[in-house]
Amino acid sequence: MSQSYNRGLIEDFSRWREFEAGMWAWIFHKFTGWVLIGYLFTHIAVLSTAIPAANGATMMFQGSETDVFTGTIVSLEGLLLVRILEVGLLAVAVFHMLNGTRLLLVDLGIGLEAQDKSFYASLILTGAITVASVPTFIAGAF
Amino acid sequence: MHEHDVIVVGAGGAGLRAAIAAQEAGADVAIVSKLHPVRSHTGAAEGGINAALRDADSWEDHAYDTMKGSDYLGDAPAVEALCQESPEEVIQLEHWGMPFSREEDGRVSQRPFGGLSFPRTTYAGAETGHQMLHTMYEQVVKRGITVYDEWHVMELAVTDEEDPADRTCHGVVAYDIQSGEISGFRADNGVILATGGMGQVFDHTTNAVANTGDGVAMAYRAGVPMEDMEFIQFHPTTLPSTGVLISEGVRGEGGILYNEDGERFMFEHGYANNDGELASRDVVSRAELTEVNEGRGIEDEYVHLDMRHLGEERILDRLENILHLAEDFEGADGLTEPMPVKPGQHYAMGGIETNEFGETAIGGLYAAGECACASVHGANRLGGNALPELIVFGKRAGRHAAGEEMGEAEVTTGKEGDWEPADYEFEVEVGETGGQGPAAADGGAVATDPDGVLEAEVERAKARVEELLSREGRNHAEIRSKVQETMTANVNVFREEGRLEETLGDLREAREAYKDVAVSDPSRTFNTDLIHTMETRNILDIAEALTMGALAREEFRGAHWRKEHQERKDENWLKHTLVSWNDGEPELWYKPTILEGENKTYEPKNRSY
Amino acid sequence: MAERYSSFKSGGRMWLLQRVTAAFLLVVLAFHFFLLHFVHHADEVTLAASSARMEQLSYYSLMVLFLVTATFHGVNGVYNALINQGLTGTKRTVVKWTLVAASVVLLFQGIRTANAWAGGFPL
Amino acid sequence: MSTQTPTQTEESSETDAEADAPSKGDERRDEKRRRAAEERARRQAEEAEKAAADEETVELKVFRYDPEVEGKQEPRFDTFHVPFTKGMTVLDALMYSRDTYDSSLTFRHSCRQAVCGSDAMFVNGGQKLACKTQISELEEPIRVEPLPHAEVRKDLVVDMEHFYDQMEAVEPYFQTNEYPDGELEEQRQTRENREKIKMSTRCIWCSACMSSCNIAAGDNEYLGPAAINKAYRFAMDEREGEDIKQKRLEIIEQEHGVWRCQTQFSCTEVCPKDIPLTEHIQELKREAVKNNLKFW
Ligand SMILES: Cc1cc2nc3c(=O)[nH]c(=O)nc-3n(C[C@H](O)[C@H](O)[C@H](O)COP(=O)(O)OP(=O)(O)OC[C@H]3O[C@@H](n4cnc5c(N)ncnc54)[C@H](O)[C@@H]3O)c2cc1C
Ligand code: HEM
Ligand code: SF4
Ligand code: F3S
Ligand code: FES
Repeated sequence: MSQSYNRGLIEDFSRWREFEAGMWAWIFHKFTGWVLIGYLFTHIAVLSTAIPAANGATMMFQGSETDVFTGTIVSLEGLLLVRILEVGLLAVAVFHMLNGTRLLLVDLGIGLEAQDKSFYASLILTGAITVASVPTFIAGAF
Repeated sequence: MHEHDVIVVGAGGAGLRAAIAAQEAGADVAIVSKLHPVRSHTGAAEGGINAALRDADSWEDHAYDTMKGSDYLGDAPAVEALCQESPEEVIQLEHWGMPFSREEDGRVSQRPFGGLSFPRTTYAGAETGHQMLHTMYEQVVKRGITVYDEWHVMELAVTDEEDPADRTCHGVVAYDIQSGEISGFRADNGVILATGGMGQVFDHTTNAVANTGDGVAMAYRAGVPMEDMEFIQFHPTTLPSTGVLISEGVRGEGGILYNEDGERFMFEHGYANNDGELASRDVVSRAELTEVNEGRGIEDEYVHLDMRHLGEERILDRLENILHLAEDFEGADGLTEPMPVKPGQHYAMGGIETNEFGETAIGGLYAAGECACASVHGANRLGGNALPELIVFGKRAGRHAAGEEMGEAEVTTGKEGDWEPADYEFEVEVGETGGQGPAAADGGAVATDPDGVLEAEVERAKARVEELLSREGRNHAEIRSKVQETMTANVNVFREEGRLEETLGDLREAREAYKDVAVSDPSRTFNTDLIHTMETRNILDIAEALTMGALAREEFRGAHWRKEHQERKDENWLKHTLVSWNDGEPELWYKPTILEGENKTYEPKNRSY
Repeated sequence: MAERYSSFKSGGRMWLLQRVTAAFLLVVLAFHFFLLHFVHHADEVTLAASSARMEQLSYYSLMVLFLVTATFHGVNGVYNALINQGLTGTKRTVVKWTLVAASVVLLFQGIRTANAWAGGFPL
Repeated sequence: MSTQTPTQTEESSETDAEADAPSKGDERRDEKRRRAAEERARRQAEEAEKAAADEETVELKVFRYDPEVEGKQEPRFDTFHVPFTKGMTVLDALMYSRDTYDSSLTFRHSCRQAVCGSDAMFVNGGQKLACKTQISELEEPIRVEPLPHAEVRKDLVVDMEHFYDQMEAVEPYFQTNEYPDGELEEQRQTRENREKIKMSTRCIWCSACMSSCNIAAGDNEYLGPAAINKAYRFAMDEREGEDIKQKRLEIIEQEHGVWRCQTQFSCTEVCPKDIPLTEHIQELKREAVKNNLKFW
């Protein structure tokens, strides 16, 4: 949202207040997409511990010797912060999937008149699914 | 300085068509317009284009209808040219891709319109003008025709011989609205004026803010007579706050007009016992204003047009756009409340006197479209006859200006043939002596040298702008609104001698006031204050000529109603009113109407439908 | 008509691929989440269990395909977003190849991991 | 547009550049400018007072900028109090402000009925046609600004050249290789086909859509919704024939054509003519893909 020159008092930034559904959907989709690709890199990095593990590398975990892979994962999963981040990731993924579906339909020319409603539906469903999954995600963290 | 073979001033339907025609005839043509072409007011036309396209129809019938509609003030050669050529022009538009409404068999649709003996109004939904304007602009883009948009033409470069018939036009002087630059545009072959309507002479109009009659006023001051200026069409159903047109379709579907007391006045007060709301435009307009004048108007201003009884379904089906218009421009919901309407200025039948090729009395100067008067509309224009006029006469002017051989004209221009002077004495002094005006040939000290006239005009224009920008004085807006008010109050659908004289007095005052007009915005960038100030001068000159014609024409013909003279007087008045500027001393004169057509003579009949 | 063929500009091809991969990911990502968070809980993951799954050819290929599509979809998405913001010229070329390089690294590392689990390519 | 460099400084006023030593005319003009400014301030103060007393006024905050007039080079907002009348539109209020308080207030307008497309502006944070926007539907104070993502010329006037260039880049004119034989014969078109292109032909070139689209703001070369819609208008017109359609698809498929669109829908939301722009763009994308797949 660059500006050809500074309009002084006019802050383009404040425009978000006037955004309509379609624009929010676009922003959220972008944001969630970036989070997901970012996560994919981290995810593979963490999973890579399986390579040394398969070669027999071990670490000390909760007093016993475990392979590095299982140790890393389980210790990460033991952190509350990680669990919360995971819930966030789920929310992000679910929104991206639902809105992605909405976009695929839009690409097929289906339900364009209801594009704002389908965006709200994506939001609400994301919320619902996330909340419903919290017990599963948090289970065993404490 | 720019140079082209043909310069077209204005980019509405007439201007675009003229430019395309001139280019096809081999000329290097440029369009100079104060608005970007697609902003022109042709885009506002809704109804359609009359053309005898079908086997059961004929151009002769169209010509007959038009002559009758004109109340026998149209010139037959021009009317017949219109009706003969409009079919091919409409098909040409179709071939250029114009999205007309279609019949089941894929042919273009036509619909009935007031005063037509055959449904020959070809249309594209309720946006015919928009589609026509855009289709033609597309062709201009395709052909790569040069367009100088947002250049306001200030004046014409016309030589200053004593007799207007000896004068010649060599170009125009224009002001670049974006940058403030003043530049000359030399036209080697001809200048075509296509500047459109003059609705801004009135304060309540369906016309655009840009419709200030610039071309008419410029040509007038350069020596071309203005023809039949007193004939102004008022539309009975326009929204009070903006003048936006509510189509006749509402009354056609059964909409009813009520006054403040809830009376259906068209019947209850006996204005039109047979047709009621569906009587012709002038009758309904006069009825509405009588109601208001007699104290039965709502807020002393308007009447109600009610369509609620038609039912939501029918309204949504056929009149949906009316709902939007009333909602967007008046804040009224046509489904739950009646819509306020009042008469508004709609169309100027008169204008720059031309022959059927668009030539004016001055060599090298042409006019086409609403600014011109060929004359095809006479005392009253039929709905759907303006758009074909744009394309038929736009094309003719374009080709003629490009040098194509087109034969001898039958309509005369200037004081040729049987003209007669008027013997009307105005009580108020009209015009403006002393050469204060901006046009070349209005008594200013500009040469008769054809090569030097453009440069000299550019210098004069620069001096004038400089003066307007640097001196102090009044704002033009006061003057403009005074003119508009007095015109609307007194030269409206009702015209009485005393009040017309009064108007001339008001205009005299306005002229005096205009002498110390000044522009307070000092900027050279997009100075609309300056543009409007120059336009106001044009409005003044037009308003005056219009009022002069209205005073002198002591009869009731077509749109021109006089309290003291309640009938059409064919013995005296089968003639056109002309006003010549004469270097600041306007002169009124007449020339006969031409009723002899190609195969027959149109005998004046009673105009009843 | 060879020309027609080549007229499928990359813009259109990428656009289509972005949608096709999205449709594929929709299913596989749902499956992935379901399997690793609901059927098996994330904190119960062990090397052995993962290996057991990976040793099946069908699961292995699905996961590799998952990785490939996700990488393409994600990286192409990022690239598109940048172009939409007016990324042009050299900068654009640099970004493009950086992204390609990152993708290659990601794919390489991901497949290595899968192979480690499966103990080599599962045949 | 957005990626262009500021031209503000280059456009020094002609009058300033004319002579080094101030001429009489310049002095007079300066004097006049000063006095005009005073007068303006006085009138506005008066009006503000009146407004406080009278409830039936609306408050307008209007963006002001003029590259060559002292005091306006730095963008600012001016406040105008306009007596409210029923049915008043934003354009009416602007015209009133101009004619009553400050004749240098500049904006484009002409038809006053939403067909000329001159007066798209940014009203209370949305792209609107001023003449089609009822005051009564807006929250006060009403903020009126020039269209975002376009270069401001003066006050509410923006540079439209870029928009026109994009419109004209899609060969926006009818083309066909065959006409019917008879001289007065029109080309046939089915009602369905005319219905299909109907909405797309309503565009009035106001550029509201272009201004609202984030992609167009970021990518100056993006054709933008209006131009793509124009291409749609012709590509879908059955009178043009298959080979021309082919050519049209190639135009909209270019690098900065349809693929840039991210279905933000803002264009569709703001279009004063209710043209389903996103739908048209999406249809063209599918047409293009289908068309290309045919030859695989
Ligand atoms: C609401 C409405 C509905 C109508 N409906 C119909 C209908 O259904 N059927 C029908 O036949 N007729 C209809 N008419 C009448 C018809 O539309 C007009 O008469 C016609 O469009 C005028 O076209 P034009 O080309 O002469 O002028 P315009 O389209 O008005 O164009 C004038 C051009 O001149 C330019 N210009 C003006 N002054 C200057 C200057 N000083 N310097 C440079 N350029 C200048 C302007 O920029 C513009 O481009 C309607 C009119 C209105 C107002
Ligand atoms: C699960 C099902 C998924 C669906 C249905 C989906 C759908 C989409 C669609 C349709 C787009 C294109 C938006 C556009 O161009 O207008 C997109 C963009 C994107 N997706 Fe996905 N996606 C999914 C999964 C993923 C995953 C797993 C990732 C991460 C690796 C991802 C990362 C991205 C990114 C980065 C973008 C670009 C966002 C931007 O415009 O900035 N997506 N997605
Ligand atoms: S598509 Fe709509 S918003 Fe865009 S320019 Fe045309 S009319 Fe204006
Ligand atoms: S706002 Fe822009 S992104 Fe597409 S849907 Fe409209 S063009
Ligand atoms: S003034 Fe013409 S669109 Fe608003």
